[in-house]
Amino acid sequence: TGGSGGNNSSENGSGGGGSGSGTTGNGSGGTASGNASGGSNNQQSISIGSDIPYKPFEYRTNEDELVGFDVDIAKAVFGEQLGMTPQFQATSFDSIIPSLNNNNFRVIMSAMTINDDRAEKVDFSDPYFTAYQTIITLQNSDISGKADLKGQTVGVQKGTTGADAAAGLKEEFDGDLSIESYDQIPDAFSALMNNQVAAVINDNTVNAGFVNENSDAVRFVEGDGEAANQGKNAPSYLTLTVEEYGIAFRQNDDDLRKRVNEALSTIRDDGTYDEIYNEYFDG
Amino acid sequence: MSPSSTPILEFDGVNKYFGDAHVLRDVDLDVEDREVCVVIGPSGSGKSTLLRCANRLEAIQSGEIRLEGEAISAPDADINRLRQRIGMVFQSFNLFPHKTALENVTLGPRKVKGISKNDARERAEELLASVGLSDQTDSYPGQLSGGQQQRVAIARALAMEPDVMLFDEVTSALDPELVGEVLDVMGELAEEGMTMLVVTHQMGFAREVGDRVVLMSEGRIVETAEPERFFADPDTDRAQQFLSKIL
Amino acid sequence: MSPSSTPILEFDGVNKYFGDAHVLRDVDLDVEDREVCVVIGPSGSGKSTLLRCANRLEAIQSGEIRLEGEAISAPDADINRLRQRIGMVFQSFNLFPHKTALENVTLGPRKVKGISKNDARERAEELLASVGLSDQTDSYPGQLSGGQQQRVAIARALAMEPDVMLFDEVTSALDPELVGEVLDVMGELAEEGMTMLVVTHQMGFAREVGDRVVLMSEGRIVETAEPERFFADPDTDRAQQFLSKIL
Amino acid sequence: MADTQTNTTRGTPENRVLNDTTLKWVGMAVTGLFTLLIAVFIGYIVVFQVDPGLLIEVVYPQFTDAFITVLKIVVISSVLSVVAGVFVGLGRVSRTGFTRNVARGYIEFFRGTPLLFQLFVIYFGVPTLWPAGQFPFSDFSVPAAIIGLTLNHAAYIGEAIRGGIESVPGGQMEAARSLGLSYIQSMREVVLPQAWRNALAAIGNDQVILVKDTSLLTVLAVPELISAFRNVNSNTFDPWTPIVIVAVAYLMITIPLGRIVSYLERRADPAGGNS
Amino acid sequence: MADTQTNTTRGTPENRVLNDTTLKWVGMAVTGLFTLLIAVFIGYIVVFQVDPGLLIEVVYPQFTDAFITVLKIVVISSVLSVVAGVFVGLGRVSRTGFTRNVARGYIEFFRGTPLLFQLFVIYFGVPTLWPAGQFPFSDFSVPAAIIGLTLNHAAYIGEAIRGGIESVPGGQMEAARSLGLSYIQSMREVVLPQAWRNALAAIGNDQVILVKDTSLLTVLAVPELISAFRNVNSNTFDPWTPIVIVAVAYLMITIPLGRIVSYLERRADPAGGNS
Ligand SMILES: Nc1ncnc2c1ncn2[C@@H]1O[C@H](COP(=O)(O)OP(=O)(O)OP(=O)(O)O)[C@@H](O)[C@H]1O
Ligand SMILES: Nc1ncnc2c1ncn2[C@@H]1O[C@H](COP(=O)(O)OP(=O)(O)OP(=O)(O)O)[C@@H](O)[C@H]1O
Ligand SMILES: NC(=O)CC[C@H](N)C(=O)O
Ligand SMILES: [Mg+2]
Ligand SMILES: [Mg+2]
Repeated sequence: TGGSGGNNSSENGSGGGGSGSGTTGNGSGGTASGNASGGSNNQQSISIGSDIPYKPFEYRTNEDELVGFDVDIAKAVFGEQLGMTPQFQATSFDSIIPSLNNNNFRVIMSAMTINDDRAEKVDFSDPYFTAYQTIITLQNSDISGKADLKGQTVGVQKGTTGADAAAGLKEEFDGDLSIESYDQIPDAFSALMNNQVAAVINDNTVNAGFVNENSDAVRFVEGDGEAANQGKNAPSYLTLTVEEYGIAFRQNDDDLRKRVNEALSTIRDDGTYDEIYNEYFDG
Repeated sequence: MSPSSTPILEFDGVNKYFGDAHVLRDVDLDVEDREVCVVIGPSGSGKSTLLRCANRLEAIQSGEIRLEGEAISAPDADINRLRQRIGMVFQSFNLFPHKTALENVTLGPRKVKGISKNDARERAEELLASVGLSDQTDSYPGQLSGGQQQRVAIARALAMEPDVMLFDEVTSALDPELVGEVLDVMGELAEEGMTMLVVTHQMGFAREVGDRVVLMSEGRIVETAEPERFFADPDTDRAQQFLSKIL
Repeated sequence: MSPSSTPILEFDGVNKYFGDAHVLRDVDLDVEDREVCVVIGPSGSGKSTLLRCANRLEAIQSGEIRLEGEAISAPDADINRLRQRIGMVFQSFNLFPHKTALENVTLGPRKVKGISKNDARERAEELLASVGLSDQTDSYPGQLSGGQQQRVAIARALAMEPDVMLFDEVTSALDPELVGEVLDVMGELAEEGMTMLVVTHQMGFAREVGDRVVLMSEGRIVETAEPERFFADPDTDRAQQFLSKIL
Repeated sequence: MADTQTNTTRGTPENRVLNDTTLKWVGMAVTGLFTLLIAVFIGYIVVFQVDPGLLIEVVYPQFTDAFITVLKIVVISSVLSVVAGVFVGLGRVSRTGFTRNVARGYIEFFRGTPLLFQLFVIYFGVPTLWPAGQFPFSDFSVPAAIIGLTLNHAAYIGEAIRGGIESVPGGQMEAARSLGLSYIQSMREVVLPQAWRNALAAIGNDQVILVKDTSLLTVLAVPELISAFRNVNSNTFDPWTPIVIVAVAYLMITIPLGRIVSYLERRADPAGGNS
Repeated sequence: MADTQTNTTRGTPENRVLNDTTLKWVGMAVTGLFTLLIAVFIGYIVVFQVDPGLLIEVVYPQFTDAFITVLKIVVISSVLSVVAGVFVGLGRVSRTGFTRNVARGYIEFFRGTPLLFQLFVIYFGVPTLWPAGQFPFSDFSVPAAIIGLTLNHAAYIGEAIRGGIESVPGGQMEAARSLGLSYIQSMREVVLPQAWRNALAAIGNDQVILVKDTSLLTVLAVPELISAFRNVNSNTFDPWTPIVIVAVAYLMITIPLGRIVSYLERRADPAGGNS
């Protein structure tokens, strides 16, 4: 999958050059497709903070190529629509908001959930993805529902909504839950495989990718949950929360945010979004 | 005080190399019981090496060294047992700085011979008294003068009740006014009949206390004689030359 | 060789303390032009301190030290300029180990006087030749014997063309056979008319080269006399006592 | 050095721009300015950036617990690393070439790669040698931390011990052997007590580093001080309050330890032989 | 020590369980076993765990780039920290008590808190002192890394320089001053060249640590070797292949550097004065 993703995005990536004059981002995919590398010189680049790796949203292939859903969306939104060169910058998730406000990058695209706490510090774009907090565990574990987690150790990534969900569960269990917070989500997955934690709480699509690759060893905890409660078309696995991802901006960056929102709706309308979505989630 | 006829320590065709350097060349030497054998010679002639081989601080490449007939130089010799019977005193004292004079003296008897703490202490106090240090038993080496340190070192070696004592220029590191006190102790020891192999530059000591003088040069024993004879009228040119330089 | 009447270096009621220790007590001493003044005295009597104060390596607490009338001890004295005029030679040579003999000698002239590299080198070669080291100009101190090092140190001090030279037991760290070569150089220097303040234990030098002998004891000058007189028939008990010990 | 000045004759040297007095003033000015800046900076941080309410909220229990965790790990790793380090050091001076080389290889590996790397190997690498979910220790982060710190610092302490042993004059071993003491007795009674004393300052220095190395355990999800800092920072977006706490917590351990080390360094002058 | 054995008379000492010969055998056995285990472990890892295909895939460009990044950061920080360290060291031996204390405070802070902490302060703390989005450096992670490494290692190098200066005999300064050289001239011409030589081994040791300290930059998401390891591990959950690469990459720098340091240590015997 990595190879095709990479090809696809590198073709599109520099395409915005044709419409570079229009900072108002009305350039469509059509005008972009032609010129391969020439346009990038006079393009304004935009640095995007992201917690890498977070497969399949942003990760590096073994050939050191950055790919993923967010990466392609960024190319479509910032590259094709706004005529900028997106430049991803790795950062740790627990410090991603301070880093944005520190001017380490212009925006955050990191499968980042929109929530109230964060909205106090940053402004979000319109939602571009729906996700759920989910639980994965080892195939042979006894955990078959939320209640079975009581008294167990769960792994999460520092500073994520998964960590918040775990903290919520801990409260629900009157403190009878241990939480191990790892720097990056793969560390938490390793901890699960290595018998350090009984379960990992994390975003559904990311968990799903891990479960698919290791289906002999790990599985989702099944059941109805928040998604079913809200009457969404709920997946088969247990959902602890329903969340929406957004692109985060500094609070004084409204102009850019508005343009990004327009671009987001453009790519939804012209099918680019679905193309990218299918590449990563319907394979 | 003349030597009896039983050799206690025998060097028999001993050769020692340091790498390519041939440091002892076919050395033959018998030290008899109760004999005081004084080794002299220029710097680098191999005197220290001779003593160190006798204690197997250095290995030899050919020949044999025997203590009362038992080969010290054999690869399977019980060297720790043999070493108990050979006391050694060094130029630089080598007292154990973290132990008091008394502890320096009792360490060997307690650890090697398994003598009880009290017995070892009693014996050590006697020995320290005999070298004139009954007041200093609890002093650390750092609190003692060089002469006192060297006397503790002698007591330490004697505490193992050795059959032979080896002395390697034991007064060379001392201030001139401290040399006498150490030589006196060695003289008394000789009088009591201890067998001694002594490397020294103190010709007075060699003449007065020695039963025999051995001159080494370039790894060989070039002359062996009674002190009277040696200092008055040496046989070899080498000896004459050596004496003319140092006297 | 008798002292003229212009004092070059004057100590005037000098007192020096190290913490509570009163090391120089009301020292008065005039060193005349071309005079060789020899300071002797037991260990700890303050001889080195006297010399070090003259060069302001130590500060004094009261009194005054003057070089040709200019107060060295004044807080605002241009000490780097005054020091150029006072050469000092130390017991432990203190040559700069990372510089050759020549570089040791040229450093001061080049850095302090701003003399060109070539001029400094020429002068240094002359000086090194005059102390008998024309062959060693490019040797590092580590490659020289103690006596050679000390002679380089003298040349180094002379290269600043000082008015007075201070010597602090400059032969004490030397092997006996090397003492002579350094004393010879100092003797020649005296003959050429250099004003010298010399701390030494070499009574022979004091007697032959000195114009005046100063005996210090416990921080005081207890006797000043011509060498003849001093050694033959000292005035004070202290001097008699000192001489009886060392001669 | 400074050869630019040496080929010129012109001008008295006093004309040089940087003489002692100006140097002194420049030095004072630089130092003063530096100190002023630091003082203003610290004052600003403490007055404007540190939030006393938050400070009180997080000091107990969060940072207190983290501090206790650090202390526990330090004490255990410290003891284990000193014990292991003695063996590494003895191996390093062994009379058997093979043992010497093995000890040397050990030291080169553990001093040649970062502790962070070693921690990753132990915590994320070793358990993968078991099939998924089969690794027998289910709470491995603190044990892995202790193993990593111990193995790493044993290498440094081994070198310190070797240095200590080599600084004991050879005559000590010879004197002991010539009394008839065996090698092991001579080591134990004569050489090691002196070596130990000589090595103490170096060991103490290493232990200060060990304290600071606990900061790396944040990557193993050990709830130590840095983890606490990150946690507070990501919740409140206020870095300075937890920064001040972390700095104080570390300095509370390292400064006294450092004082002990300087004392040991001064005491370890080779002349003084009284214990 | 070992007082259990000392109060008893009974039994000849030869009966002791641990005599030299058994020690030798025990030592050999332990070392042998240890080596065997390590050999088997490494063999197992290399044969069964390392995936040659993956190895080739990630060595170039990913790890090569990371290695080059590490080298660049090391070279820059190394130069800067040595320069800054000389000033810290000079401050530490200054004749002005105030300057000495400031230098000392600097050293105590930077040696008393973890580098990881310092990196957090610089990277996350300092930019918050500007209003949101106003911080002037927009790609601050590598500059922050270099600043952190420099400030930290300047403290260690300062101490090394101080040690070097203090090991130059006082007579050297006195001899230079008594020629009329100023303090600054004496320092530059006489004391520092010798101090430098004495300090070189300690500085070299510190630079080896600097190399390893780049591993911490993974927390600033600098794409160095540990970040590359984490990245590959996250794709493949195969830690051992990247572990081997990381170990080799570090040892390739640290072992040669270590050899140079040992050489400098041997050369720095106080007797030899020829440069
Ligand atoms: N450990 C060693 N390694 C190499 N050569 C050595 C060693 N010990 C001694 N030698 C050499 O062996 C020769 C004899 O040395 P030894 O110390 O026995 O002489 P010595 O007669 O005791 O001299 P001195 O009167 O100076 O003590 C010398 O040439 C010396 O350099
Ligand atoms: N830096 C110092 N600090 C404290 N006391 C000192 C210092 N230097 C010298 N002293 C003390 O000052 C006194 C005089 O010392 P000084 O070195 O001048 O004596 P000296 O006559 O040169 O002796 P010697 O013949 O041993 O060289 C001594 O008691 C000495 O201990
Ligand atoms: N990159 C991530 O780890 C994001 C996790 C989660 N969606 C959050 O926003 O907290
Ligand atoms: Mg000898
Ligand atoms: Mg003196």
